[in-house]
Amino acid sequence: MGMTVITPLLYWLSWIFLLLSAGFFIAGTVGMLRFPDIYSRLHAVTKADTLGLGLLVIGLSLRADDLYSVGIMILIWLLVMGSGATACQLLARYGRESEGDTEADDVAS
Amino acid sequence: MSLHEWMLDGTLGLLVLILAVAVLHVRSLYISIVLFIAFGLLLALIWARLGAPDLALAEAAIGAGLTGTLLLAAYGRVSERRRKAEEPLDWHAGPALLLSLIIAVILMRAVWPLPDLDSALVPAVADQMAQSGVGHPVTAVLLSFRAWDTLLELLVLLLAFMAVRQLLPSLPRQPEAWPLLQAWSRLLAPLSVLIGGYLLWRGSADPGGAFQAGALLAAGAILLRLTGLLPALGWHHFWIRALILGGCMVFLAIGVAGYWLGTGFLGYADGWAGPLILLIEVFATLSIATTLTLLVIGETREVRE
Amino acid sequence: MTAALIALLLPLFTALCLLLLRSRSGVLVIVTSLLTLLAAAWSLYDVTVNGPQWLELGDWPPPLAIRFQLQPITALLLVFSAMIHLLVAVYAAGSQHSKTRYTDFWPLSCLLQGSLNALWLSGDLFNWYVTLELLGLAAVALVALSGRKAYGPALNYLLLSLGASLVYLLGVALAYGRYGVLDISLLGAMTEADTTTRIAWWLMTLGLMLKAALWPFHLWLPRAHASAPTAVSALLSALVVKGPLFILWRLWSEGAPTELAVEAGPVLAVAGIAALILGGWSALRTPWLKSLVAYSTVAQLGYALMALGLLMYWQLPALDAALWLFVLAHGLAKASMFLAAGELQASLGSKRVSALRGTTETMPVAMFAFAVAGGSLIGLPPSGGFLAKWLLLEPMFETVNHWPWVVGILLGTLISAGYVFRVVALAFDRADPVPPDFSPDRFAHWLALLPALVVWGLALISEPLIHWLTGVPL
Amino acid sequence: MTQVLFYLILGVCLWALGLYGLLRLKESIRRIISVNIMGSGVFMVMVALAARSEDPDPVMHALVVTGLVVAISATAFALRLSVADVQEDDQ
Repeated sequence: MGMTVITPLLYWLSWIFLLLSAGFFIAGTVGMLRFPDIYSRLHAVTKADTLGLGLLVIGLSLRADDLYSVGIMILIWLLVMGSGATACQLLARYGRESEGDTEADDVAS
Repeated sequence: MSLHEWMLDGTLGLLVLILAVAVLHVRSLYISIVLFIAFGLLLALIWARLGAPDLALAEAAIGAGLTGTLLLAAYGRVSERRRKAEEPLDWHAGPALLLSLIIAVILMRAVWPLPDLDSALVPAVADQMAQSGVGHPVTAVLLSFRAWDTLLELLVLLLAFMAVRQLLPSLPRQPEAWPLLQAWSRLLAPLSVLIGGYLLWRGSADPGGAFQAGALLAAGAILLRLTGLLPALGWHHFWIRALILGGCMVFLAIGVAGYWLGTGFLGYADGWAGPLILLIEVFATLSIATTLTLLVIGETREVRE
Repeated sequence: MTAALIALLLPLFTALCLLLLRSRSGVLVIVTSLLTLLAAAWSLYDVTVNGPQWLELGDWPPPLAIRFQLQPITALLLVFSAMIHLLVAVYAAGSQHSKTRYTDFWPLSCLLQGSLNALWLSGDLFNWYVTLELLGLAAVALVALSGRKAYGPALNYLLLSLGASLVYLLGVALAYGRYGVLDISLLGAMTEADTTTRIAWWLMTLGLMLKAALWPFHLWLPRAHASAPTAVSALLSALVVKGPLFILWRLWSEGAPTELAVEAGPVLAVAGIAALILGGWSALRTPWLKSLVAYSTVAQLGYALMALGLLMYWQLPALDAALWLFVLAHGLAKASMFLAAGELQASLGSKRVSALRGTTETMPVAMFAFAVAGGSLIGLPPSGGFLAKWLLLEPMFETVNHWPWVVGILLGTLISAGYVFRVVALAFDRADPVPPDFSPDRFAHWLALLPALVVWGLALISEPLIHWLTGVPL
Repeated sequence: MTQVLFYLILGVCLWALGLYGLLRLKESIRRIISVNIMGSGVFMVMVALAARSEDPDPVMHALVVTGLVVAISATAFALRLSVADVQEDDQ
């Protein structure tokens, strides 16, 4: 009896999460395309990656058949967060270094 | 087919086509390369959509990942002047464009009747699966039914490596590895070994196998080498040569042994097929991983003799 | 079959061992080539006595397995490639001017031989794709041995070769989609003349024509062959371009429905005549010696293409003999010519044809080799080239309205006589000879003469040879 | 029109596009990318053909795996050759 109530509830709940995640992905992409400098762009992209993907994982977990697939999805999320953070840091650092170059050039000239 | 399946296929197809046009058309070579990597990842999705998980894995690892790395590495070595002189594809080229369009239309005519036909090899594979020694049909085709193709393909890889090696070494400037990247590679590299091993092991029953595993291992090794956590690898180490050549050698030796023992060239004796295939796959994986690693990062110490 | 298998695997094993031990030993390769030649000769004997044989790899039943097929022609080609390979290996190890002695030439050339033998033995459309790639990569790697000046032509060759492979592969995919098998003999029993088949066969043909540098897809060949080291040029011209030609022949004579073959035949034959005339014309005009020899390959392949086209058009199996005699005669003559040209050019220190003035006096043996090989290319009796041409002309004399083909052959012969005599006439101009920079390498000159003499020697055994070629079921 | 036909046609289009790029482009890295797009087109035709039967055709899948490895080998060689060639131009 309880299952019949909970299953559609979970289903609709998962829709909310999925839509939210889609919203973050779209916002992140728009941000990456429209923001002026490298740092704000990175900010937009990483938001989309971590939060968007996290909401997606929650949404899909709600309709998953077993715990095994939920575990796999969480692992994927962790991996993407880790590599996203690393890549973001590398890019920001590269951005600062190349900025530093141009500043040095300005001083020299 | 239902509407939302069509929407998925249509979107994927359209995206792939747009990306391919953009790759050829976009002005900057760098953006072209990045778009090409995205193109490869989309292809991997399409392979999965068409029921080919083995190919999706291989495409993501080899087609998009390693090819992308190679392209970026090549881009890094091209001089600034040459980058400036990039010329994209212009659409004013009347005759060539017309020719390609005509060819495409003729080819569409050729593929039109194909979806309704069938292959004689599908039932043949199903018939012989029990004797192949493995449970996954793609692995059975690669290592039993058409093992000769696979052996030659390992030779192709070896040949490409030899060919690259004899060109004068062109070393990219190795930037100092950043601590965060080093830390992350320390975490990722064991993971890639683990997943590679898993793919290899699983390949006998499920999608996966030597090529996918080899590509993953290579990715881990490349990451470690780029962050300076792995010593320089070179052809002058005997064990590197043994690793690279091992795949072909073990494969050939087992093939010849089969002929000697009367089970046919590249045939396996009854009951031995499973273990022998696993043995070949292990050596092939190591060989593929080492070769791909050296293809990407190149040799660091050897000078031309 | 065992002998053929040995001839296939021996070079591959040698290449792997050379690489593992980092050895650059020419002696080992020469010994291997000799053993391979013996094994190939044994398989030729075997197939003549016992008839054609099949080997299902891995003992799987036919539609599934890749099959090796040992036919008389296959065995003959095994012997032929082992012979050329042995000769080139001896040259590369022995000549003073060979720049390949301390390079990766040895393992690469072994891999080249192995992949070529794999191609002769195979009969599977996709397996041919892999062997073609192997052959192409080995060939490009060998061209690049020349150093930086060869990188441009090598890259061009590689890209065209890759594109050609993909044209071929699309044809294979269509053929598989239509019939569901990949074995050429099985396909031969199933094929019908419908649109898909026609397009598939033409795609494969175009890809192979590009790979074999058949006219009008020959533009990459002269640069690549001319910029390679001498030993490599000889291997490429004598052997590598014959691989795709072999597949083309099997594809049309065994795999295609008769109707399609009759339809496609004239196109190929006309392309052959065009190759003869235009390739010959370029050879007449070029100022560079090696380019001249390379363009002559383009022209001579025209004969083979013409024989193939007419064989398809008239459905005359007798022309098989003409086709393969051309291939053998051309391979031997071209090996001789390239070795002689390489030696002359290295001794004279100039790559120009004009530098050859008076070489009959300074380097008579090398020049003699060049002239003798040229004689066979022209088709002077009683050389191997003459025999092949005679076999090609024979069916044309029987019917009056075949005269356009005869005119084409005649024109081609005139032009090849033109470019050979252009060189020979200069060489006899002894009034003011160009002195060589180095002392000529006598051993290499005699070596270059050897295959040219063998071509002329073919005439001595012409009767049984033709009988065998036309008599055995191919 | 079925899914198989859709991807067959898409594959053919990609192949023709790659061919066009190979014929028209001059910059060597771009030409190498064109060849790879051409290859992807052939692979798509092959994978679509494999999807005709209920269980996908393992032979075609295996052939495409082989094709992918051949493609990356050739690409690696071509790229290194083009870089070496370019470096020579610069000097």
